[in-house]
Amino acid sequence: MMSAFWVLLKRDLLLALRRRSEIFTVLFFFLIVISLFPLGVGSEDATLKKIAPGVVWIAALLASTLALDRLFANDYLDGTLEQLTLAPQSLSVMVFAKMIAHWLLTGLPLVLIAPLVGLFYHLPSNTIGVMMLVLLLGTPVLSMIGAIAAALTLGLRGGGVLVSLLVLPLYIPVLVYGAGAISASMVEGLSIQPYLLLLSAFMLLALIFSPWATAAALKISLE
Amino acid sequence: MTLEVKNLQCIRGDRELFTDLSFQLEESQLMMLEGQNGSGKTTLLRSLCGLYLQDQGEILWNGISIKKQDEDYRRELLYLGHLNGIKADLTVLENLRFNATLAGKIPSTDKLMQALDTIGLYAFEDFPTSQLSQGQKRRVALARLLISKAKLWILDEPFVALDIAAVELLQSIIANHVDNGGMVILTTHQEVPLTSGKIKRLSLSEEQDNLPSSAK
Amino acid sequence: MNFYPLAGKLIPIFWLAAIVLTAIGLYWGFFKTADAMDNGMKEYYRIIYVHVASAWMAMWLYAVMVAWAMIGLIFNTRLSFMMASATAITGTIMTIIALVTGAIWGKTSWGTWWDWDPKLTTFLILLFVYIGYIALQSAIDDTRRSDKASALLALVGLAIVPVIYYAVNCPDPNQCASLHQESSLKRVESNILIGMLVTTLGFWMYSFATILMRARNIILERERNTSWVSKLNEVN
Amino acid sequence: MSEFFHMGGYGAYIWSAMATALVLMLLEPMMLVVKRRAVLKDIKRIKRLEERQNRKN
Repeated sequence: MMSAFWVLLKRDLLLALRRRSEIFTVLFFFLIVISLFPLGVGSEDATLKKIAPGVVWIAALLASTLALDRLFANDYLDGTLEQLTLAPQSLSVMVFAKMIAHWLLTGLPLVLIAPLVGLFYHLPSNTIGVMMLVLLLGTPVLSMIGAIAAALTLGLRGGGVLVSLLVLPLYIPVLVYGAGAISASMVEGLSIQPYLLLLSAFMLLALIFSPWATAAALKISLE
Repeated sequence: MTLEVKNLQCIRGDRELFTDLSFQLEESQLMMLEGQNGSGKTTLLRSLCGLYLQDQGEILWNGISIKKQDEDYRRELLYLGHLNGIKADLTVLENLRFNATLAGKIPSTDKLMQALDTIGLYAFEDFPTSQLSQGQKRRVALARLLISKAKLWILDEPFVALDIAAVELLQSIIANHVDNGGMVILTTHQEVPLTSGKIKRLSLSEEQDNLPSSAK
Repeated sequence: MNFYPLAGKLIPIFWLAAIVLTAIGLYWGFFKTADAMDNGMKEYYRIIYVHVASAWMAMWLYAVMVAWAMIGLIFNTRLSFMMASATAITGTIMTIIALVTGAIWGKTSWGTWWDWDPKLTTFLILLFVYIGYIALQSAIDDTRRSDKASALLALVGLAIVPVIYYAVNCPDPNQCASLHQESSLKRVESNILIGMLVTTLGFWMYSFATILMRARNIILERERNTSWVSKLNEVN
Repeated sequence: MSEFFHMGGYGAYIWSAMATALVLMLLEPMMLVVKRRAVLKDIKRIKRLEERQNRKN
C-alpha cells in the first residue's frame, strides 16, 4: 500500500518537474494579485499593514482554487485516473498522495514566497514569521477541501468556474483565522496561539475526512 | 475461479441498456461481447470492473459479490479501456513501471525491457510517450498485459488502432493467457483464434422492447 | 411509483394548512401583541415573524436535504435524490427571504441595510452553499452522477457550515471564551413567540407543498418514457 | 385603518418585508405549475408519437 503512495507521489512530482511552467503560473498569479492591491487601495504604510493579512489569504485562496483544475483533470483525460481507481490499493491513500504532491507544488511555494509579500506590505519580521506559519498550516487545508470539489466537477464544461463557486465559501474558516492570526501578531499583547490551534484542528479534520470524501467523489464522477 | 453475473440490469439516463443478463465465466474461457454501438458493451465491462454500479443484479467473483471484495477482486483484474492510461510526459519505461507498481508488483527492469521487446517497442524505453504514434501508444498500454499477474482480463476494443502485426501479436497474447488458465472478456469485431480453452459469445443486441419509446 | 399519486393527494392539504397557519400566525402577531410595544419594542418588530420563520426554514430545509441525500447515498434510492434536489430550491428561496427581511430589519433597527453581523453573514454563506449545490447539479447532464455528486457536496457542506458559523461568530478566538451569546429566543415574549411558531409551522407546510410539487415534476420529467406515466390521468 | 398601515412610521419597511416574502412564495408555486404543464405537454407528445407508431405496426 505504501509503495503505491510513494510511487504516485513521485510520479506527480516528476510530471510537474517536466512541466515546470505550471508551477510558476500559480506562483506568479499569487504575486500579481498581491501587487495589485497597493495600486488599487493605496500604498500608505498604515493601509498596507491593515489590508496585508486579508490580501495574502484571499490571494492564496484564489491561487489555490486556480490550481485545483489540474489536480485530477489530466489523469482523467488520459485514463490514468481510471487505472488508479482499479488498482488493488486503497483509493483514499492514492488520493492523499496526489493531494500532497499538489500542495508541494502549489501551496508550499506560496509559503516560501511569503517574506517577499512581507517586504511589499512593510510588515515587521515577526509578522512575516507568523504569516509563513499560518500559510503552512492553512494551505494544506485549502488543497484538501479543494480536492473534493475538483473530484466532483471532473470533466464538466466550465469546471473551473464551478470549482470556485463550490469551494470558496468552504474556505471561509481558514480565511478568518489565517488572516486573524496575522493581524493579531501586529497587535502588542495578543496571543496567536488560539488561531494556530484552530487552524491545526482544521488541518486534522481535513486529513481525516478529505481523502475519503475525495475518493468517493472520484468514484461517482467516473461512473 | 469463476466470474458469475446474475440478473444484471443497467440503466443509463432513461434508457434500459440491458436487463436480466446472466452468464458465467470459468478459467480458460474467453468471452466475446457483441452488440451495436450504444448497446451497453462498455457499460457492462465497466460494471464488471466495479467502475459502474449496476441498477439491479449481482456480480460474483468466486461466489462473493465484488463489492465486498474490493481490493482483493481488483488484484485479480486487469482492465483496458478506450483510454490508454499512460502519461504523455513520462517515458515508455516509466509508464510501464508505474502501472506495474500500481498493480501491486514491483518488477525488475529486465522483465519490463523484455515485455517492451515482445510488444515491439525495443529500444524505445527512454522515449517520452508523447513522441510515439497512436499505435505505439496503444502498445505501451498493451505491454501491461505481459507483466500482469491478473487472472481476469477485461478488454474494451483492444484491437483498435493496431496494425496487422500488432493484431496478431495481441491475439497470441490473449490465446496464451487463456492457455494458462486465464479468463478474458473482450469487445471486438476481430476473431481470436485459441489453441485451447473455450470461446463464449454474448450478444447485447437490442430487442424492440428495450428501445426507449421516443426512439421507436 | 406509489409516491406520485400520494404526493398529489397531499399537496392540496399542505397548501390549505400553509395558508391557514400562516394567516393565523401573522394575524396573532399583528393584532394580539400590542402589549409588546409597552415594553419598549418598536413597531418594526412585526418583520420578525416572516424573518424568523424563513430563517428557521432555511436551516431546517438544509438538514432535510442532507438527510435525503444521505439516505440516497446509503440505500441508492432514486426517490431520495429527487427529494433532496426538490428541497434545495425551496431552501434557497427561504434563505433569500430571510436575507431580504433581515436587511430590512437591519435598516429599521441599526439604520443600515447590511451589517456583517454573524447571523446575516451565516445566511449569506448558506445561500452560497445552496447555490453551489444547485449549480453542481445543473452542470452534470447524467442524472445518476448529478444526484450522487450533489448529495456528496451537501454532506461536505453539512460538515463545514457549522465551522463557518463558528468562524463568523467568533473571528477572534482570544475573546470567544468570555463571550456567551444568550439565545435570542429567551428574550422574546411568549406572545410574540406564539406568532413566530405558528407562522413557522405555516412555512413548514408551504415547504412540504412546494417540495412535493417539485418532486412530482422531477419524477415526471425523468420517467416520461415509462408506461406508468403514459397511463396517468393527467395525460389522457 | 391608515394608522394600522402606517405602523408608527415603519409601515413601508414592514410591508415591503411582507411583500418580498409574499411575492417569492407566490412565484415559486407558479413556476412549478408552469413547469408541470410543460412536462405534461412533452409526455403527451411522446405518447402521440408512440400511438402513431403502434398504428403503423
